[in-house]
Amino acid sequence: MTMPLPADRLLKAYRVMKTIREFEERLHVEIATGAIPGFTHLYSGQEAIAAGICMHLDDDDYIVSTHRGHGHCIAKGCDVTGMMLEIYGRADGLCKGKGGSMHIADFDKGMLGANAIVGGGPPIATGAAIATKLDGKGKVTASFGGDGSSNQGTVFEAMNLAVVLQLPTLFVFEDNGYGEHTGTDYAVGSKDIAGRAAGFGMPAKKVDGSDFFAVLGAAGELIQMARDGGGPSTLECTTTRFYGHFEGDPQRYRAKDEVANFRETHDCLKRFRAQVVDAGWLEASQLDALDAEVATDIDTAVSTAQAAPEPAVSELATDVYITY
Amino acid sequence: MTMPLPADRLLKAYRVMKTIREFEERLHVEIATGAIPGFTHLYSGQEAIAAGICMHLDDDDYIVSTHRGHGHCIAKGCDVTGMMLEIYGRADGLCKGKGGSMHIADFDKGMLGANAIVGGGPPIATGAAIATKLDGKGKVTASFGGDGSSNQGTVFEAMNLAVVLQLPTLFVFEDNGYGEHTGTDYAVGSKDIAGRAAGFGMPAKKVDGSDFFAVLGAAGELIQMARDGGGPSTLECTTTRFYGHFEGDPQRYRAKDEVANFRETHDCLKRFRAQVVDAGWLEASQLDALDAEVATDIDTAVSTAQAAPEPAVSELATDVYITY
Amino acid sequence: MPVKTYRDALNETLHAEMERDAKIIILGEDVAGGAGGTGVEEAAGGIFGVTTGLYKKFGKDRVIDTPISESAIIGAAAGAALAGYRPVAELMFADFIGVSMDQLYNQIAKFRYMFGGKTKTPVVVRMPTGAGMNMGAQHSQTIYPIVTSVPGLKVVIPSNAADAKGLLTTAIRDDDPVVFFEHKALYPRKAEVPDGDYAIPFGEAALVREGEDVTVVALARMVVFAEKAIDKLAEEGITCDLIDPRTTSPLDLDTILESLESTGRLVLVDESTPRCSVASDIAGMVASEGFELLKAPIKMVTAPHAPVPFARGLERAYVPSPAGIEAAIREVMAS
Amino acid sequence: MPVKTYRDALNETLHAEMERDAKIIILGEDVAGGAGGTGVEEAAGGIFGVTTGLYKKFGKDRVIDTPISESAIIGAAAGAALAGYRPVAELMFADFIGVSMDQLYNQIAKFRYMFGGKTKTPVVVRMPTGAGMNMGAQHSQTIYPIVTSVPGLKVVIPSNAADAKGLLTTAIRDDDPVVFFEHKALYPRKAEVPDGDYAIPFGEAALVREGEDVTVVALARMVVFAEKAIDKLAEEGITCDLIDPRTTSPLDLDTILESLESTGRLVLVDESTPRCSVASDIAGMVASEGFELLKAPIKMVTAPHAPVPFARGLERAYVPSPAGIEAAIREVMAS
Ligand SMILES: Cc1ncc(C[n+]2csc(CCOP(=O)(O)OP(=O)(O)O)c2C)c(N)n1
Ligand SMILES: Cc1ncc(C[n+]2csc(CCOP(=O)(O)OP(=O)(O)O)c2C)c(N)n1
Ligand SMILES: [Mg+2]
Ligand SMILES: [Mg+2]
Repeated sequence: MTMPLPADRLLKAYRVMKTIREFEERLHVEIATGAIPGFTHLYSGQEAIAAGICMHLDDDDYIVSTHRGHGHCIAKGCDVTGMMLEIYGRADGLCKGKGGSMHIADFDKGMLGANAIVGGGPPIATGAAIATKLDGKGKVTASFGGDGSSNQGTVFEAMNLAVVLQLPTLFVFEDNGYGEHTGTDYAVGSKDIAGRAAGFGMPAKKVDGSDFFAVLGAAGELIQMARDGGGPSTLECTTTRFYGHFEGDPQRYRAKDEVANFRETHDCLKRFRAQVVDAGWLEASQLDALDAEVATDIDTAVSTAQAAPEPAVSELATDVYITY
Repeated sequence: MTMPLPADRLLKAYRVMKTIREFEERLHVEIATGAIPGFTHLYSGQEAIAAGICMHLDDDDYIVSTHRGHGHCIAKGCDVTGMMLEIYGRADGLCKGKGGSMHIADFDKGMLGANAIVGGGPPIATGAAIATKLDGKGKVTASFGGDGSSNQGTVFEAMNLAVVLQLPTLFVFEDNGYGEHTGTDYAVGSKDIAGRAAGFGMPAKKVDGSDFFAVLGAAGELIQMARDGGGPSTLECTTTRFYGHFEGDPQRYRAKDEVANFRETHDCLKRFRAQVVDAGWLEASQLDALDAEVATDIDTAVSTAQAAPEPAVSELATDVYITY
Repeated sequence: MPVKTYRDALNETLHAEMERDAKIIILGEDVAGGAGGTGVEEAAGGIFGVTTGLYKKFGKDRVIDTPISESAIIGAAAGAALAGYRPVAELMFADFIGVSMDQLYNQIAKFRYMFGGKTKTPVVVRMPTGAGMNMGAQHSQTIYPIVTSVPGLKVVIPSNAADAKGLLTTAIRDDDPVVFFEHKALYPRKAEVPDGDYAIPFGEAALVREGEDVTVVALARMVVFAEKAIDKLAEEGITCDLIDPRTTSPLDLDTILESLESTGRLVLVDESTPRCSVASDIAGMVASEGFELLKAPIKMVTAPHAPVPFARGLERAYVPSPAGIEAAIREVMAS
Repeated sequence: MPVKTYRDALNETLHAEMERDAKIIILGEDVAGGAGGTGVEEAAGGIFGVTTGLYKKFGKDRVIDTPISESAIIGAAAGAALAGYRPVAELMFADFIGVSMDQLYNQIAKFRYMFGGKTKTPVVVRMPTGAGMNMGAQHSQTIYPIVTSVPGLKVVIPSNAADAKGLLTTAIRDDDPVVFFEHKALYPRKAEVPDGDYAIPFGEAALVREGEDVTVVALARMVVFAEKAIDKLAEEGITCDLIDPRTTSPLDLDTILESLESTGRLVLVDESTPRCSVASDIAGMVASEGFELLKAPIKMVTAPHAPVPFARGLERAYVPSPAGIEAAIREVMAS
């Protein structure tokens, strides 16, 4: 197999995935201390999906995300310290501490917002795609959602509208096996999310979401099609989450060893490392070096966030409107 | 071809279709006089669909209907005088004059209501189906909707839920070519409504809605499947409406001769008459006799409605609650 | 000044603003006349004709017919706004917020705040509202209290053609999300409409009548009914201030309080149902911020706590009437 | 009397009522613990545990896990009710009315009226509500004013475990649709709960404290905060009536007016945002029906006109506090 990406891009991809992993693993620890407000949904285990798709996007392309949005933010280029500050509810967070984990947005990076409403994002994605289609610069919008979101009516409406208007949109469904506690096979009548796309008139692909290169390849074709005016498409990525639905979830609905096994068999980072090293595309040492850098980045983010001040109470009713 | 129904049932079917036709043609005339409040959506042209499906249902089976619901009501057994009274906004109407054309219901007949919200009915149909499934008597619920409704998120949610819970529900889509002014082929991304069912995991059939026997046959199989515990299904019926979206609609979005042609080529009543007479299943004279009876029924309904009193103003705030 | 209908005033405003700003796009059901038919192009301009001519002038990229998918319509407006456009979306009837409410109240309304002020959301959602045409319980509602309760939204309810133009102009140019209610019964009503660029600031009530005895506050079609009642009472020498807030969010409470300084008596007329209504909202604020000004109990004239009935006589009885307003004014005068 | 948490009181009520009436069914997301997983059956009883044990006792036909499809959930409840059942549906968070609003306000609320009184609609929709857990702008809202404004719906907001049992019992047995709000911050709070059959009629407020000087009206969690403020002031000899309406529709205005007859001073505490809120709703009714009783301006203590912020300090400042209520009481005493 020839190198799917030049070395620097491979390193970039690894860095993104590793950063997401470290970010989430560290949150898992910090949340347990009670230092972080609210409830948080971790992306560990799904890194290859955000990374494989966002490798094809630049700052002028858009994404909309979900309650489990940290990975999408990082892959789209959000600053991890700004994110961490937001998750801690700090004044200098990406959203000034008013949004939190489920509402991180960064418009300079084309990140139009995580969303705490399941199915809230896809309609918004169609609007961003209407905008970029009018702009005519070949920009696309990727709409991230979970298996559970594939049962929300708003999502179907968005998929149909995207086809009707031939919008440059990629509807991504990350099937991690559960919507909260409920199994995908129970909640998705057809047991096949990608299969729904045909009913709206768009092509779809289904890939193993723990295989970065599989995601990269499928996303690349579909995104290029959108850029070329070929309209919307759907990408289903099977995956798993290494933690509970939210931090604190006892996960009694999951078999004891389910996660342990997945960490063995479906860890996208292990898999990527093996692939690139075995193929001789990168040296293990290069990856080790990145691991160290990423660890420092996350340390910095956390220590910065811990030390940072909360927003002033005077901010309580600001930014509700521009003028009122 | 052997007789698909005994003669009395054939006569019943004709009577239903003819009653719907006469009811609507007469409304078309009366509405022009300004005697009828609000705006009314006529079912003329689609009669074979309501009739072909409801021939399989009895009073303990349920239907939910739409803004274009007169045909469904009549096919399900609602009294035409009670309906006419309601459409005129009279005190003795099926809903005491409080509902009107878009909100006719008759619970004794298993008619759970027309609905002025596109996509409002299908979720309600799933609930009725949950109930009959729990009752365990093999009763089914038919959910009527139009091509336009097939783009409403609530409808997809209902279809998926029906599959997840294996509910005895038939989702009927009457594709009359338009959702208000907008063409089906424009608004339905896949240009194929029946094709959507697969994405939710249910079987579907597509028939010519102007052919009573085609509808009867397809509906019969799908309804029997539901009665037998085989779960939900979708039936798409292609059809046309002989009048505007609502009475008063100038229909500039339709080619001049479109309706004239359809009245020639797709009139389910002409077609039924030819089929049953040519096959020797019924005598033309039997149908003529029914035509006369139906005409009288509609005359009675209209004259009764015209003479009837409006609800008393004292009824304004009654029946909001049972106790308050 | 030229005399125009409320409908035409809205239509000419959409034309003028779209001319001025290429970032403005229109989307909704049948707004381009219904795509995909066998008949003429742009067969209509929305079912009430407010978007007439836009499709022919600005084309299908800027005037977008949508499927019957209200969540997608409002959501698309939200996303287009985040991506730099100025969408003007149409809900065919205000009653349909039920199938699009999340995008309105959880998304559009909250973006700016949730995202720490890092974005603007210049969305206008137009929605015909109100009873009076026997359209029944699901096509006749005045749900502006629900929208007024939502922080982040601005809410506009014009009562005449001139305000329709002036307020829609402001709504389209505003960088915050605006829910713009158009009363169905007002579409054919005519009034003098200023030519050229005409923008009315939000949060500035109109003093429609001036008087001494009672302060009457009314919105949309109720302004027309209140005028009737007030003009009739004027013949008997009972005179009223008639205040049309025009926007309920922001609300111009000051003008109401100023009027109360001279009258001390307040009648609130609101076509919506009584509970948690704009009438009770204003009454509550006055009872808290203008209590000393009140000489008599506040009187609210609203629809009953019931859905909108279909039958002609019932619907007529449902909607507040000039006679009901007159009686209310006499009552506060007497107390 | 046994002491139980608000959560347990609700849970035992669901158990008891389902035992009593086989027509009662439960539906919602994860209410049966999450179907289709690889782990244990009934892993949980909804994410707040309120439906715990129901699935094991009553089985999957009566305790139904649904996909994430709120319109279908509420619509299914509506249809099941029309077909003779008594569904108790759960919205995981009240904020999600946005994706199910039509079934609630255009369908369930209007069936009986639209259909001329020919049906009943015995649906209960339970929905956790309120701020206090830093869940952010889309998971912390108190949207009961929106629902209270809808004719045809009954609205219940219990403030303690005993009322939670008594009011849920009534809600389930009521033949009209009931929206039942459960304040998330109250789930773990304990109180004495009567054993056995215990039903509290709707429209009867509870007099939580008795006093002379000020009438304080509060709902849900605000009752707890108001008690704190009132008990503190009592040490200074300032005493208040504390009224918990418990249901906002129907609303027991009489008890409030009676209290005002002795106090003449009114403080309304409402966690929701101020515009078209239950606070302004009650204030408006009092200003119109109890005006003569008032000796001072009505004071409303509500959240600001803003979405719910995430950061701890901001959210704390957002929600009305005992200190804020105390200050309000002092203010109406002074004026
Ligand atoms: C409209 C709506 N319904 C329910 C919820 C509660 N909720 C939050 S995440 C979630 C599960 C989503 O499942 P999925 O789409 O598979 O995403 P995942 O959590 O697996 O990443 C649910 C039910 C919500 N936030 N919004
Ligand atoms: C939620 C909602 N959106 C829009 C409308 C306005 N409307 C009423 S009927 C209709 C067209 C429905 O088309 P279709 O489903 O094909 O039914 P048909 O009228 O053709 O019978 C529209 C857009 C509505 N009543 N409800
Ligand atoms: Mg999932
Ligand atoms: Mg149609």
